[in-house]
Amino acid sequence: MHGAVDFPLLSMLVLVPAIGSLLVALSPRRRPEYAKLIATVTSVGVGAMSVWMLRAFDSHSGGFQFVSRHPWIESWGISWHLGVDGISLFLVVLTGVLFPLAIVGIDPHNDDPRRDKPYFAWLLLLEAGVMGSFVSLDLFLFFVCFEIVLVPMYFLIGGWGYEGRVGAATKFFLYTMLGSAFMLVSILATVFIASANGLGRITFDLVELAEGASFAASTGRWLFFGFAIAFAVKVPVFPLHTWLPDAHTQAPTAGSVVLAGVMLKLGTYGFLRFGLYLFPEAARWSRPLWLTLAVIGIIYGAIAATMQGDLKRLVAYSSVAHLGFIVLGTFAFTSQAITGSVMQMVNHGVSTGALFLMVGMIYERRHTRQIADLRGLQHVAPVFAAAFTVVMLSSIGVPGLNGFVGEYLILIGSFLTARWWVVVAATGVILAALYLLWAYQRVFHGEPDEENRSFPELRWKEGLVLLPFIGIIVFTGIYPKPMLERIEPAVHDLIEHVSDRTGYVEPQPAAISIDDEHGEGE
Amino acid sequence: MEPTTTSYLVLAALLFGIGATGLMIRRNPLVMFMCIELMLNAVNLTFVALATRFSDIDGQTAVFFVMVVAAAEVVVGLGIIISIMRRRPGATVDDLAELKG
Amino acid sequence: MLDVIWLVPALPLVGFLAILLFGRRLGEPGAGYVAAAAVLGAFVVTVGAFFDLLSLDEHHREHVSVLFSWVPVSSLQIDMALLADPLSITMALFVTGIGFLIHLFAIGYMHGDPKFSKFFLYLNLFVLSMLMLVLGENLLVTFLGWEGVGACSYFLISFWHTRESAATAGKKAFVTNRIGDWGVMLAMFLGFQAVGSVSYSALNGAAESGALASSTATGIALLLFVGAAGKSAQLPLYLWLPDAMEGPTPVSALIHAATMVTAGVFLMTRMNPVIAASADYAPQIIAWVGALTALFAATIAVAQHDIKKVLAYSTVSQLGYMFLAVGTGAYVAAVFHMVTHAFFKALMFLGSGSVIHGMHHEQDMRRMGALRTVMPITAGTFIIGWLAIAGVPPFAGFWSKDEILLFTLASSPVLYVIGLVTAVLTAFYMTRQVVMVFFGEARWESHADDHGAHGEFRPHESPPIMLFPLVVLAGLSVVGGAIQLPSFGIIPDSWRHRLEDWLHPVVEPGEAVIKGTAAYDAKSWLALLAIACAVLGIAAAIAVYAKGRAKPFEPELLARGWRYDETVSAFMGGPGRRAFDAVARFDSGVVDGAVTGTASGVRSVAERLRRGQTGFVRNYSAVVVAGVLGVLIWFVIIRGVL
Amino acid sequence: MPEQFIAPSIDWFALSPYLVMVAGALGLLVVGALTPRWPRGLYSLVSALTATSAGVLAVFIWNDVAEMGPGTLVGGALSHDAFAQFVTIAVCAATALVALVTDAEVRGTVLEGPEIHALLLTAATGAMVMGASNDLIVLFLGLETLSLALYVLAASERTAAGQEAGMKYFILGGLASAVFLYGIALLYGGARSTNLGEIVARFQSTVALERNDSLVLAGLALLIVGLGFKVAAAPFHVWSPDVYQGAPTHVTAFMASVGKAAAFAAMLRVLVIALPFHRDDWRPVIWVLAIASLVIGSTLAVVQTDVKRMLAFSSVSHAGFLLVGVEAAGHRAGEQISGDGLESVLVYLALYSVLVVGTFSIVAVVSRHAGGSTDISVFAGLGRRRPVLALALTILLLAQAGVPLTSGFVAKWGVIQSAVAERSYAIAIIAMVSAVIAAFLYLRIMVSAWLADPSEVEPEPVPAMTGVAIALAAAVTLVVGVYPELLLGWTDAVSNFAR
Amino acid sequence: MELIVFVLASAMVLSGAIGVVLFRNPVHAALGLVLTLFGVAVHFVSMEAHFLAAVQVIVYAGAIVVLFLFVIMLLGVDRAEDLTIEPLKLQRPVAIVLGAGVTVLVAGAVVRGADTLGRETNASAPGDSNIRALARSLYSDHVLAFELTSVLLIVAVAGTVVLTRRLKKSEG
Repeated sequence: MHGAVDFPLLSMLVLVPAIGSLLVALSPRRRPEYAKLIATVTSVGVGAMSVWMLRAFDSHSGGFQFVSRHPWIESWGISWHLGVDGISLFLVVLTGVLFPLAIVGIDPHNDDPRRDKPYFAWLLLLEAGVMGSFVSLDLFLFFVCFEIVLVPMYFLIGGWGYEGRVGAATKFFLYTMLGSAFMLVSILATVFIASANGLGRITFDLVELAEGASFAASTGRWLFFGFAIAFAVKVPVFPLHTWLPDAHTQAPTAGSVVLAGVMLKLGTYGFLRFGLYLFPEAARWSRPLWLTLAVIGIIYGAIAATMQGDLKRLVAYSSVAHLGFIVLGTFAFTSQAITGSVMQMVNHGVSTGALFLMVGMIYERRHTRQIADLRGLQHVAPVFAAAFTVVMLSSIGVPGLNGFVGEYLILIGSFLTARWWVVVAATGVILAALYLLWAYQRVFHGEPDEENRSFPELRWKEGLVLLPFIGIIVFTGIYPKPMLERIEPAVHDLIEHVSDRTGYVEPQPAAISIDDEHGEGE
Repeated sequence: MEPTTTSYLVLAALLFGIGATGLMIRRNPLVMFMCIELMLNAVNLTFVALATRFSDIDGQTAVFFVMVVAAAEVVVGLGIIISIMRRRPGATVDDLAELKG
Repeated sequence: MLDVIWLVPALPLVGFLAILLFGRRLGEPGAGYVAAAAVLGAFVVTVGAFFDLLSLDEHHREHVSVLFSWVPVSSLQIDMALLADPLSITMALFVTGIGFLIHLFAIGYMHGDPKFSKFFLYLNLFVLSMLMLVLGENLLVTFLGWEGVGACSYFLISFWHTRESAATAGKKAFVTNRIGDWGVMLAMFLGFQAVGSVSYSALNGAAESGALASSTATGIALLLFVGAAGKSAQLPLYLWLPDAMEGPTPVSALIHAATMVTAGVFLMTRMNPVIAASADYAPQIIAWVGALTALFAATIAVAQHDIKKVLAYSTVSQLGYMFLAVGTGAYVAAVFHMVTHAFFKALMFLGSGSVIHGMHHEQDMRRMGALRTVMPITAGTFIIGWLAIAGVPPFAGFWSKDEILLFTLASSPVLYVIGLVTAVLTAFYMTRQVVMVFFGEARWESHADDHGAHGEFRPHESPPIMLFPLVVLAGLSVVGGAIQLPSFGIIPDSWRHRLEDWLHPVVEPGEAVIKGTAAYDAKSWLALLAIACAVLGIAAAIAVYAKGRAKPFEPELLARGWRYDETVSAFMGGPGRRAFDAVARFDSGVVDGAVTGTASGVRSVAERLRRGQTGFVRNYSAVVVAGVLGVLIWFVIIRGVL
Repeated sequence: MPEQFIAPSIDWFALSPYLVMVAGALGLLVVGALTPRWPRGLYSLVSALTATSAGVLAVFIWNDVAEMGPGTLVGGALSHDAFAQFVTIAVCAATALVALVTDAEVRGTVLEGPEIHALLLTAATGAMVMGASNDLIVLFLGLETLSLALYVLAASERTAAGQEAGMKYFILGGLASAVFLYGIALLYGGARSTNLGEIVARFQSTVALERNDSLVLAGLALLIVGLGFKVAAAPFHVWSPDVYQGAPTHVTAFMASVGKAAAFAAMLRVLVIALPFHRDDWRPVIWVLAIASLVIGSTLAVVQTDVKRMLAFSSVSHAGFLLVGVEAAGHRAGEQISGDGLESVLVYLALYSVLVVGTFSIVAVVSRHAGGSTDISVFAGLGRRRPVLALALTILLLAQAGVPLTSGFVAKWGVIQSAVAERSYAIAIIAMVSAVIAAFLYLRIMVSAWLADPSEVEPEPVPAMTGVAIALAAAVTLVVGVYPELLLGWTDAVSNFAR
Repeated sequence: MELIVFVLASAMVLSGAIGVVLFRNPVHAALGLVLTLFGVAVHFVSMEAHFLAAVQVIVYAGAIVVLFLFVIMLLGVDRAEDLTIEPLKLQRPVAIVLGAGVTVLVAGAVVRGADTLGRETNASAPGDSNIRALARSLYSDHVLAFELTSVLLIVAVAGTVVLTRRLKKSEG
């Protein structure tokens, strides 16, 4: 197993940004350029490590790899337990890749260069927290990371955001913290009840709990809901989403990119890792609720997005819709749907991250995000418009680009178990085209007026930042197999686990004459 | 017929109640302070009555300590009152209500 | 060449990438030549593949080439695979062939456009997508192409995006197509659930072997038809196509006449065993929708003044014929008409493009007339196209339309009558167009001032690079019918039913199915009836527009397309928009209001509680004593006494 | 016929922390009175050293306790157990920090002399006694020592607000003392002793069937009120916002840390250790008090504009959290395996004490620079003026809000954990939700410090000793937050207490 | 006989207490306090707590009340407080209800708990040994408490110094 390498890769992924953050904070105040240098080196290093991990990852195994486990708070049965599997792998890589791009590629635009220092420090701390959330296999550790990310994000929004930043940051902080409040109680209850029912000792270890503990149905449901509230807020699932448009809109560009790119995934990832894995029965039982909320979110988010006058708000609402797909797939309990969900988490991170990046560029040039103030940008900045188009089409879910593969897998997988939900959810693809194209038309098409005539074209540096995004968008759309084959074993194990616990049988499509035409495909 | 311990205790309860009521009614800090003394005396009465009943000297010891505390309290309390009254003569506790909300 | 079938889409891809990377350096006309060469190469490879297939035994005319595993997740295994069989090669042939011609035409047409290279970028991407569509081995690869052509259509319709109308039309096309895509996706899901695969062979195989339940087959068929209706502009989703004429004319010819819009017909043909396995009402719905669309669009075409709008509605109408054919089981006729239609409609679109080019972007037919004098080749080729579409023998359109009508009668007399009426109308409005554009007086002279920017205004014939495709297409429109001649007595046996035989492995039912019906027996008479209808329409139009025997019948209602588009737009802009707005307001008011309401609720409760903190020490003592009382009540009464 | 008088044996070493503190206080008073002015800051340093050495002694005593097991001292008056040492250490730590801060606060005023420090040390002695007391009378005396000193300290700065605070505190404190004392008296009536060990023994030995113990219950009621007042649990918290706001900031810090720690230690002693057999009687009351404190503390904090007042209400909310732990401890009080409730409360107390002293120290620095105002507006732009100070403030406030990787999170986790372990889910959830409400107020202060438009104010000077105190508090907050095992590995023993 | 003493002393206690609450003039209230304190002292005597009775009279009535009066005179706050006006509405009725409630509940508790107090064992506490026993208790079991009172007194001393120290000029 590759996990047996001596190098504590995952610990490094978490600790290096944290240490980097500390170093940035300690860097001399009069030399703000050091701050950026340290931040760049750190984040690029982490990104490189995460990519190296991707290379070393054993794609045939569904279990946890690169596992690292050390005692941490022994009195409470808490350990520093890290590991990745196919479900978290790409989220870790996405985090590793997104942060350097955000740090290197996006200027914080401080009036005072000394303010760069806290900016980079918070970003790195955020990276540490997000990484930690994705790799932790200990409930306490997960909770710590899940919660700690609020702080840097709060300061990033509040300190470097736009007009309504303080209100938005506060709303974001309190809303998500409220969700976590329930999760905290639930985590503890899970641990104690598990210890009483069969496990026999207090441990916060996810794997031990999931494999060793069993809960009475009603208990499990209560516990699950404690977790689910936190995740539902984070995702966000309708109707708990209203913090998101505010936070996204007011956040600085890097904040929006990270928020949409990886932070929302903490919720959807949490559902998979801690909802389905720990409480299969409850997750199965509450399935109709989540499917319904997901579908409402898809339609509702899209409709709300259509009517937004603020470009960033529009993208934010589109996230509500996209994440609805991910939740739908998560609770469909089929290999295709869950694999699609995991993939879509990454896809959404890439494409929405890129969208926010470009909306940020627009704002930086025009100092407005109002659609009504923009016109005819394609005429003056065709390359910029082209890049935007590719990302937009990915977001719409056009085949050949990454967004489609995830969405398709989610829908086709969910169709097996949740047909009528899918029938409604699939209309989301129509609405997605509607709101994005309408916005695109208003912003990019038409004859540019006086103010938009001098809109600068994409600069080299900006293009270099966007290039990885577009590269990933196209590559994954055309050749998703490397990704799918790494995700799938873990998803398979998860569904097996659910089956073991609940007697659920994953529905298989009737395989009529499948051998006829799939000689070479297997 | 001798008074029972209970009658002492009830008397103490009454005294305590009167003291508490006075504390809530009076505005002069000195008088309020006296009301506290009434309550402490109710406690003393209770202690002594119980100690007598139990033939246990600890109750009386407790009274001794209560008295010391009362004395110390008076010293400190009067000190505070004096320092306030020096500044704002004739103030009642109702006048000291700047901190609120 | 079958082994390198991947070259067919690969060449346009190379062209696309070349223009993407070096487009600006290639400039004009380099980019155009690169693009055209790429398509020509693809055509050549396709022709090679065609002969390879032809040399094979009829039952082995199928070649699957798997490029790579595309979406493999447990039971779902979808390959990026190409399928070369008679149907797909037929499609690929005319896609690449006509595509090449249109590329050539466009080199001339787009002359001087600042975004010349970008145009060819999109065109190559379109050809690539279209080839993926037709060559796809499974529904998903087809869907890849399906959406790809949709996206290219969007780019190309809104090519001149600074025009608001062009931008809107592009968006409209995309969104309307997406409604259809919803159906295609659900059809795939249903198919996957039933068969465990989305490949054509699996789905069709299951349908043929009877393993596919009739209800499932019906569902798949109808859902696919929703998609086909979107892509092929059928009722009620047709309304994007007339607007799509905002795009440059070569685009209209290539995408909105010859290739993309026929994708729906192709898909239905491809899935014909599934339709056959479905309940009876499924094909009937298709036939009726097709027939009604044909008639409906024809009536609108009668009253249009825009030269391209007439052709657009005509296209909708002709596509209606093809669905009528699909619905009545005449798949061969559908493909046949698709091919002939591709010839003559591309021809006419290009011809109209040539006219528009010559008229300096004037599109209103009321400002044309007598153009045959200044642009004779355009006029001549256009007239051939006119005869073909009007159904005059021996031009290509006659044969294909006749076959469709034959099948229709075998299926339902009512549909047949609709088909005939449409045929009359078709002849009528096409004649009207030809008369208004090429004959009569030159009405453009009186409007010459409008074109003052050009100085002296005089329509001119187009350059040779634009005329060459016209001539080739005209030739094909003349002889195109030869690929599927009916079994009339005078036609030698070896010439008959070429297409039917060729498509045989893919499309089971041919003329044989209706053998023995009354319609089949009367087919010669029916052909004469069809000719009569064509003549009737032509005569009527000449009488009205050339001779002025009667006042033109062009009611406002028809000119505005039965107000269908307006109604839909009014609905979308009115109640639809209000409903969307209501949702947005609901979100900020109710959903977010609940959140902010909770926050302000806490705050107001706190403000009220705060007043309890009066600052009066006596109040405080009362609170403390009240607490004492409360705690005493608990301990003494509740815990003690009770 | 006089009986032989047997003097109780006195283990001087075990008493050494108290002796050191009292000696320190006396030394300051006497030497300070006899010698001319000491160099600046020396008083503070001496008292901080005194408190520190008392704390260090307590550590050694802890080791003794760990070796020999818990017992009692001086005829059963004091407990000799880890619990007591833990409280002593916490109190000493907080006292040392407050002593450091006090210097800058009183410098240049009439209070510059040694008296303030002597009062701090004696008050801390009272607090230590409360934590260690094994007899209700001793507990009461300790409480009065602490309280009287606090009355004086609250009124020590002769501002109108300070005097008002002193007056209110004194009157209400007197009331509470009387109530508490009456409770002792009634409990004495029910248990025939004021010694905790004897009380436990008595109820343990009495067969509980049909027992009429209304005296005990009434006494218990009054004791809870008295203690509830001292810990500032709603609705007995009414004094605390006014007093916290009016009192000099370093005194507020002292009250919020040492005062609260001592009162909770006393509460644990009385309820969990002395009256475990009445746990079903008192637990529901604690439950109600906990919820009332959580809700009232956090909601009222939200609408305040004065930082000290905010922190006062937040401290009510913290009291609620601590009561959650007490409630949890009540589930299995007196049993062999007693759960983590008591331990979690003590950990919370220790961490909160440090935290709150740090927070108030920063408030002191900022407000003194702003002419004594503690309105939230004076914090505006602190992040620009004094980023390091603002960072420390942020850490401390985040810790108060219970954000992970700070000691506040460890503390909250502990009490919620013990509550959940006893299946008190409702109270745990209410506690967490009210923590979210309370978080708003910490955010408000942070917003003001970092995000408000910087006002054109000179950077405030940070006195060296105050700076040291703040740095220590922040460091403890972070270190314990990241590696709680440092503290937790150590506190297992505290539930092994003297009876 | 003892009953009469009890009744009389109780009357002193209660009337004094009511006097403290109701006398408008603080001097009169102080005198009411003295009356109560004496009444309590009488009770102490009748319960054989002679030492405490003496301390009660000397310390309480003698020293503390004098201190009160002294402060009243010093500050000149002997003006009558107008008890007919109550600025805080509801305060008075609420106070009376609360006071009465607490009284009733505590009294009820002690009455109910009377039978748990055990046999009356008055006989074994002879007057003389009472003081001795008190002393013994004070210096053995309660020696720590006794020492603590000294700390308390330190607080009192230091406290008064702090509270009453004259302000410097600079502080105004």
